[in-house]
Amino acid sequence: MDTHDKPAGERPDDTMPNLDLGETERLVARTPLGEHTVMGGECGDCSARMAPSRPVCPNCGGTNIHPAALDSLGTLYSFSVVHVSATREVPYTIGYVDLPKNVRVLAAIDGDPAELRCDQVVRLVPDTGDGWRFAPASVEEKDMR
Amino acid sequence: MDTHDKPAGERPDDTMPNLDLGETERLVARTPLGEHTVMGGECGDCSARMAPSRPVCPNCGGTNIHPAALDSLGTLYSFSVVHVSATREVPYTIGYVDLPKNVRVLAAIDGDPAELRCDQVVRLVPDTGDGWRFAPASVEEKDMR
Amino acid sequence: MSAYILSGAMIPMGKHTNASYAGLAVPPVRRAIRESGLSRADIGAVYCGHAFGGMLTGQRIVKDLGIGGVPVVNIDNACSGGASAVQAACQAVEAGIVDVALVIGVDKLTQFGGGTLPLVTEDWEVRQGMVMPALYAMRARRYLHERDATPADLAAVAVKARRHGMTNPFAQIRKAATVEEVLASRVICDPLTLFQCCPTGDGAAALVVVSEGRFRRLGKSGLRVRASVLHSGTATTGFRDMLRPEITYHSAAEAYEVAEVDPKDLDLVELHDAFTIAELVYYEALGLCKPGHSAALLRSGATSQGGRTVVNPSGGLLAKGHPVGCSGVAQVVEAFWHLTDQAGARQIPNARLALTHVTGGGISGLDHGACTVHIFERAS
Amino acid sequence: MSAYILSGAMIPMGKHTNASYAGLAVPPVRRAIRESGLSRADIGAVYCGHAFGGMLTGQRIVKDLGIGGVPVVNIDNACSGGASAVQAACQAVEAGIVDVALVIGVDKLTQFGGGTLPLVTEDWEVRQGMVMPALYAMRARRYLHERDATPADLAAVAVKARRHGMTNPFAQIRKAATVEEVLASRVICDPLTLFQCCPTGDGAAALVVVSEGRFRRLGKSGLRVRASVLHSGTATTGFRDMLRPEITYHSAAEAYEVAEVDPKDLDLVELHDAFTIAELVYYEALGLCKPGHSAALLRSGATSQGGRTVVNPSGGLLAKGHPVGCSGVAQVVEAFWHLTDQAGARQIPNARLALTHVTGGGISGLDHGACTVHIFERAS
Ligand SMILES: [Zn+2]
Ligand SMILES: [Zn+2]
Repeated sequence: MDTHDKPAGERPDDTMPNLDLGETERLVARTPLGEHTVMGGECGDCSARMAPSRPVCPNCGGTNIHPAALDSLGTLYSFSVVHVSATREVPYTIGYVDLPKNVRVLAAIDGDPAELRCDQVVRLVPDTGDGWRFAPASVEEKDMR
Repeated sequence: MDTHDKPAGERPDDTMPNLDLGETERLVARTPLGEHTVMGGECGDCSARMAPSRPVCPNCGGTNIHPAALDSLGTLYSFSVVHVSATREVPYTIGYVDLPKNVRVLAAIDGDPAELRCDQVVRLVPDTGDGWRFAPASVEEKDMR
Repeated sequence: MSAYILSGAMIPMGKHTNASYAGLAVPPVRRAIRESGLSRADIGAVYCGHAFGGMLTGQRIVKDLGIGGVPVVNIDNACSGGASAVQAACQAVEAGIVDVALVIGVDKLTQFGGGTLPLVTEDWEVRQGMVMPALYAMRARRYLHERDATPADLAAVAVKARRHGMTNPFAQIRKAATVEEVLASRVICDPLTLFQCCPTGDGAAALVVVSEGRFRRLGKSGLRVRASVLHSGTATTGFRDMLRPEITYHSAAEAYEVAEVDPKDLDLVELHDAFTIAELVYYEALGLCKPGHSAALLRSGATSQGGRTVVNPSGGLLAKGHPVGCSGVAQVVEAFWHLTDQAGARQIPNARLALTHVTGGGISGLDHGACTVHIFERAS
Repeated sequence: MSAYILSGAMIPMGKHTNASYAGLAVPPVRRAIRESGLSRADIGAVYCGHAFGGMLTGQRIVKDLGIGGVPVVNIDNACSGGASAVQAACQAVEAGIVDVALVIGVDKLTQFGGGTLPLVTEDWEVRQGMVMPALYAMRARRYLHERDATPADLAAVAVKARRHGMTNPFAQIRKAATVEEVLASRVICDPLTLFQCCPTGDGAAALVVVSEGRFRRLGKSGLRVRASVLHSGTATTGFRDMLRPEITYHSAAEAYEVAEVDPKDLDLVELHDAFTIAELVYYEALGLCKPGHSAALLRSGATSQGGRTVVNPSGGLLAKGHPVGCSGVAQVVEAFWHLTDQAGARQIPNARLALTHVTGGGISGLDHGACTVHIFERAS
């Protein structure tokens, strides 16, 4: 019997919780050329991109989201060196990185904070742990953009 | 200048917080005859009694509350042996004890739980730590009531 | 003008350790919106009940669905959090403040890793060792002392709950037990045993509440909200009759008056059976029987599936589960399914009137901190 | 029919380690009721805003005053918790659901023993290291990047806040500082320094809100609620202009429209200056100046005591303090004192119109989780 033949009060399969904690998400992917890229999601219905991926598209409300390798080069929108934290060692630097096709990610930012600037080009650092790390891109990389 | 001549926006003294945590309250008193009694409060306006004492009378809303030595003999309204706790060693027994003049206190109850009964007479155990302890009263004490 | 329940959904209650609050609540919210026939853009306000979700629980849920820009109010009222959110939504809809409201009830108790729920250590009785099962255990002890009842009567509540839960695929516990098994399970707070206490789990439920005008235009079936009552407890420093919880008496009396409904006319009741003793005491407080007759009412079968007024057809908090802030909303979803003939194997035939009741929170000097009673009628 | 603020009170903000939530809130609740001329028995409902009070915060407070049996709703909306409680009370009074409502805002941050506030670890950005000062620090960095402004402009916000706070005996910080001292204080989140961040403390505030009919019969002076707006943020997975917080733009625009008030007509504003940068950004979002002109507005003195629209005469969150759930209610109390000529040395002469604004909660994808804007008018 198809589950949809059952009345609502007997269809738990329709509303199983999204198991969005626990497993470490796969945050970095490799392109066929071996380049590391941010791993996120893309909505099959409205083409909205997001990182990390999620079960429902905040743009259109759909669930037709597939994994998508995004980009490794982005722009540093803003950043701060954090000197107080109840949970981790300080100082550390975080910033918002804008990737092409309208994706913003919060990431750890490597490099001398005194040398960082808003709007500079940053590149994904491959060996991420449980988050993303970006660092200022080289001159050639900036030209690529 | 009397503080009440000041406008409301300059009178913080009127609304200082009640410092009701921190200090261990004095929970047991001694009568002139050397007997231990429950220490509580009595409202000077409506005569309501309470244990422990508190800054405002829940009966009439007044603040005219003075310390009052209540009683040492009471009736065990109900009780339970607690076998699960995230914070203390189990098992332990707690119960509601009704004191004369309409005061109910939650207290640790000593003695073999199998021998405890609702409505039995219980007596304050003098050596309390940070709460009250009661135990079944002797036959003579029951007669006194 | 009444408010109407247009749709409802919940997740199966249980230990969903790897789901966040949004992970728990997003699926039933999506389904409730889908089944309402409305869209995300129609939602005018969100009321989210919870006890342990932390900051901005409702926003964390609805932003994942792209719902934003509208008022989102997070309400915590201990076990009544979810039902208080229902009440706030009904009030806003009845007053014409909002036309379509989304209600969420959610909690994740597995975050605490077992044991009794964390109570507020500022409370004097909590510092003296009070835990929720002990409060109910003292009620149970007094009940056995005053009434013509035995521990087997208490256990019979759990037996019924589990029997009902067996037919509910959303229930956390779907395994039957005998009176003997209930009494033989390990002691939690004497005289209450493990099977007499609701299990620890996670849950989420959602409702779409709409105005009468909207309901009429849509022409769907649903529930008319006949009464939606919330009260807090009244404090005393003295004697309190634990078998007459004034907060539930007070709330129920007001609900029956507002709804102009007699308890006799109820087809089903989802009441707050967090512990077995609670169901018996609340039979009396809700007027399902006269004071003193609760054990007899249970024994008569009138509150079991097939009886005159089925109490907790879902399995109740004892079998369906009790993720604190979720429960008040999940009760309404269960009522919704029965009153719209969607309850399947456990359907109460021709159910027309339902009452839901949830109360809770251990604070010294009070029966409970909050109590909520709703009465619903089948509408189309 | 409008709602009216009949009375208000608060405790001096600070570190009150030995006070419970009830210990903090009972004194201002008593005073607000006393000054309203009404009695405990007149209170028809209680709305308690908080962020970290735990279960049944409102009940734990009012039961100590013997208030019970009425609906008590506990609302948490991060920094907007208190203001959300004000909004719920105003709605209920305006809709005729209740005639007299008590509003409480309370929080005790000293319970955490210092450091940044605990955020919800389910949130992706929090797991990546986000803390509230870092969010504002990124705003500040972007502000310095895009605008014709320097760190000294940021510091000038703190200088003004402290100067205002010196005249407010309810303020946690009553000590002046120069721009140099602000910039020399230790770095919290670069470019924000300690003096640019609100202090950690405890607080409580209370209001009595009544219907127009009740207000007229009593014949006292008070505040007419011209607008009471609550919104949640709208999520995006992409670009967001951190200098144009859509949630505050949206809420303010609606408040001005509802109140039919022009920002130019405001005599005072209590806005959410949890960090210096916030005040500058919110000048623009609240329409006190055109986008891009906030630093110039501050430099002009128009928002300082004696200026055209005094912003944060209380000292604001930076000097008065910011016990999260308390702040939205304490802002209204400050407005109440000015609009009823009870503000003493810091009185804004002939103040007639006031706006209060509070927003907050760090969730990825949102400006903030909740934002509340109120507009009040002197009434008698
Ligand atoms: Zn989409
Ligand atoms: Zn009194």
